Amino acid sequence: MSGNKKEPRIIWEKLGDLDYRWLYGLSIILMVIPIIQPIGLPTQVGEATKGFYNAIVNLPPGSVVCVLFSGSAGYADEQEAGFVATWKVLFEHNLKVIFVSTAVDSEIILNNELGKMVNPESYGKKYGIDYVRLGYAPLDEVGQASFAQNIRGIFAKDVYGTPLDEIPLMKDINNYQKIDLLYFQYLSCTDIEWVIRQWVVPYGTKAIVSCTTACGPMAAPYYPKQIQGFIAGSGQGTELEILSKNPGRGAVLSDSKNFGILGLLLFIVFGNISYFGKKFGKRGE
Amino acid sequence: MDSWEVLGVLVGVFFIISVLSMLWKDNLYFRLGQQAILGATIAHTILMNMKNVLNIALIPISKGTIILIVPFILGLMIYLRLVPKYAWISKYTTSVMIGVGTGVMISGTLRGQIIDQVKATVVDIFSATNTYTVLNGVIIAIGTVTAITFWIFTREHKGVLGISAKIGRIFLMISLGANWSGELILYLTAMVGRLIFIVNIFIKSVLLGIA
Amino acid sequence: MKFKLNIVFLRSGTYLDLVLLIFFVIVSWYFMRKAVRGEKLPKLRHIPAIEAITEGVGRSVETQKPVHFEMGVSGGQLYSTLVSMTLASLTMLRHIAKLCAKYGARLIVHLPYQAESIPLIEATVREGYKEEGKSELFRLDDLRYYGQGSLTWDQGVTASFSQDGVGLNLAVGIFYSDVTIPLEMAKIKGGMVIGGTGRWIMVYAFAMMCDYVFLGEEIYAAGAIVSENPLMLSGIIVEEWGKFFVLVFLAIGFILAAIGLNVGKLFAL
Amino acid sequence: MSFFRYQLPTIIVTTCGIIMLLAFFTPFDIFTTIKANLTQWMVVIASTSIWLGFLYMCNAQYHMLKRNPTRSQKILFVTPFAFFLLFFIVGISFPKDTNSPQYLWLFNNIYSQVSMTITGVMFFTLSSAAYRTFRASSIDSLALILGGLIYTLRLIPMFPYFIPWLVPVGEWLLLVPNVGGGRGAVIAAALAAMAVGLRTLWGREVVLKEG
Repeated sequence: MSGNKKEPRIIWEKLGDLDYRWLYGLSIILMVIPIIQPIGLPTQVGEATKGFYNAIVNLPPGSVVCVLFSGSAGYADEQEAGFVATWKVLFEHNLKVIFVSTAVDSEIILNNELGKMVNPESYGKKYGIDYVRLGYAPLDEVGQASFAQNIRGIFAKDVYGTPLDEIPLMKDINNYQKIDLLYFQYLSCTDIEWVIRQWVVPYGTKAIVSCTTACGPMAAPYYPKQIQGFIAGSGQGTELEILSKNPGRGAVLSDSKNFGILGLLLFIVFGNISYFGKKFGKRGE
Repeated sequence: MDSWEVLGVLVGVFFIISVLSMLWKDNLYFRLGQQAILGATIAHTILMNMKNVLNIALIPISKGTIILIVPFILGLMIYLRLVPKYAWISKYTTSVMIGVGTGVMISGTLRGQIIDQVKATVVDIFSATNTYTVLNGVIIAIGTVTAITFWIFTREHKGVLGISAKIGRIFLMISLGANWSGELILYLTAMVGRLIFIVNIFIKSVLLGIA
Repeated sequence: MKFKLNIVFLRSGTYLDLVLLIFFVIVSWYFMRKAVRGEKLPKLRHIPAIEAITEGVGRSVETQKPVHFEMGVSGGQLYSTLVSMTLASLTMLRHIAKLCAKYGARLIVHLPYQAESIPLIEATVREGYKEEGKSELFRLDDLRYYGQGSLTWDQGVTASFSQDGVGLNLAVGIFYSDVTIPLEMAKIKGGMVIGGTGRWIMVYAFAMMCDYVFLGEEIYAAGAIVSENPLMLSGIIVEEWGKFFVLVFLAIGFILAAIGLNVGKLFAL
Repeated sequence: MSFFRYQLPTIIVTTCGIIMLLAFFTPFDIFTTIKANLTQWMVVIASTSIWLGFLYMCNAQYHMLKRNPTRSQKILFVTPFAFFLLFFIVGISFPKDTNSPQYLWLFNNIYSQVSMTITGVMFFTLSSAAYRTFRASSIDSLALILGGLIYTLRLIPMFPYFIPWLVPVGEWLLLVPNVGGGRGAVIAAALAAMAVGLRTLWGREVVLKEG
């Protein structure tokens, strides 16, 4: 009889003490299934994404948009859907775009994606007239403050070494006054305050931001009063893809995420069954 | 795909699997990948920083901004750490940095992390427009105050302080859970991204030749 | 109602900051003076993680595995708003170096990418060994550098765990997402894990992965406690007064708002 | 000698800190200019000192080989230097330096891939930590699970579609209790940082005292 009593307890203990590699393996398998066989679960477009999209499309043609880009190699999957869709929208709507990289990896990512994923030439855009790349500067809060006041103080030349005065697009632009919309992409959640403090509050510049999923909640309180819209992570990047009718890689990501989390949920249930099993098992003795 | 692209994919997959293999157990393949990345990253870091030195120090110095020679020399002084007899000289450099850092820290912290947070707590309640938002504001205020009391060190957590600290702990735990989930989803996306790369690019395009 | 104050030698919008700073300076001065005179300071609440560090070092000696110390891949920030955290983490490093010297455990320090902070870190470790009179135990090659970015740092630390084993893993400092891998790997490899950071957004990792945790601000208090220096301890009393001040400040804010003043503008002074 | 070794560094810390504070509090241009210069200096110093890390890496590698001179260790010893040279030489020898297609090939296929994989691996570490800790054993852990799971499910696209109330509840948890607890934590940490900062400016920070 005692054997019967002991047996369930061993199961409880096992359930709560499984090798983590089972969890890792199960998660990987679950993530791979939708990649091989896409399922196409539906996505709803949120308010903040609509605001983001409208802020761009409502600008009169020829308006100047400044893109402060801090893409990071480690977060490329999270960011790519969002910024690629945004750049496409920018070029589709005949806006003038100034690209600035604010993190070490960003310049390289910009170099890579602008041309491959989004090719300005295919939209009929010319470098120097419709868009310009200023290069990399570590624009933290202090940097952004001085950038807003005097662009040439930080970038005397563009990324190819041409002085800004010789670039048609940059001729009249040297500070916040000529920038109609600021698009800030950032990594650290509190960086959104830089835009609020250095652009929106002092100059009333219109701003949209994109960040990682984790930073979404920190951006939410600023919408719609201070910022016109925001995209948090690949989830909302997918929403923008749908909204702007530029399908990208966001959809597959969403499917695979749906499945990938299931393994963890199952294991958390295991853990709790084991915990309560042990607890009540002891009580029963 | 041209041959360079194919090679790129192969190299990428080699390193991705090397990193993932560390989850299975320690092995030579993982170590090899790790050592390769160590060299590559240090080279990348050095290249980016050398560019910085060139652009913001050496070129301006050569053009007449002589003052920038001071930080350049301060930077070189760091290397005296390697000479035991003069190691203390490197302290000058760190002293300048810590001095500047502390100044920046104090001026930034006062407003951003103390005054503004207190302000937001008050304003959240009194700028609220309906009962629901007022209630939310009150909950935030309770959370803030009780969480602060959790970090009181000079009194034992008993009585009113004990209850307050306990409530604070619950708020803090919810906050920790929420932070966990935000990051979890971010990492999940990254993992899915790599798997998409392996399945769609490596297996389908390179191995099976499907466009 | 409008609040307008014009003081010629002060930037507008910094008045409240100055009040707060002056308050801090006075309180700091008062308690530091008390500490220098050797007057008794209030007793501090118990933080379990501090004793756990000693226990962990003991365990490392028993199992003949090294102690690992991390301050974060970006933990050597000297000229940012996080400099205080770097200093707190150095205090902890000095403590662990002393303990390791005392009990004869090997200490491996995983350096942050900021090369400018290395002299300070090396000096701290050396000083810890020197204080215990065992300078000869210090090994320069146990300060390990990995370059910038969590990609190399996380792998490097994990490889160190595998190669040398891990008895105790102490992680105190400025952490971004880089910390989750070392904490979990140390745990999987059977080491004891203790740690904490002042960056609230990352505290969850410590709370979930550590055996003992310094929750948020506790790293500063712990740093002061382990230094056993009255001047450092007086800092905790200063914090405590700061908390009191903040609570009063909050109460005043509520009262002013309740009688109908525009608190948003008042706080912007 | 002792003055240069001990007192002068402290004086430098205090002076630099006070200058930064004056630049923050006073409207005089001179301090703002000094502050701007000092801030630029920091970047120069940091960039100049970057080779120091490389030297420490070499030292650690060398000793690792000396302690364990096996064949596999020899391969592991050579790998980082080989990759260092590869990145470094490619990074400086083509036109456009680190923006050359050759360097970008290396960067994208090695650096970026590993970087993203490491981010992905964090998903697994967070998962196993959650499996271990998400057990409803006390009110604290229940709060942790609640904060964690509800928001996680809200962020996964599928769940809000089937369970619509996840969206408002998830956002509420995040914007109300999370903000409350988080705000308390930020204020408390800021106060502690202030205490350390002032002690540093006062020249009383213990870790800065050694030589």
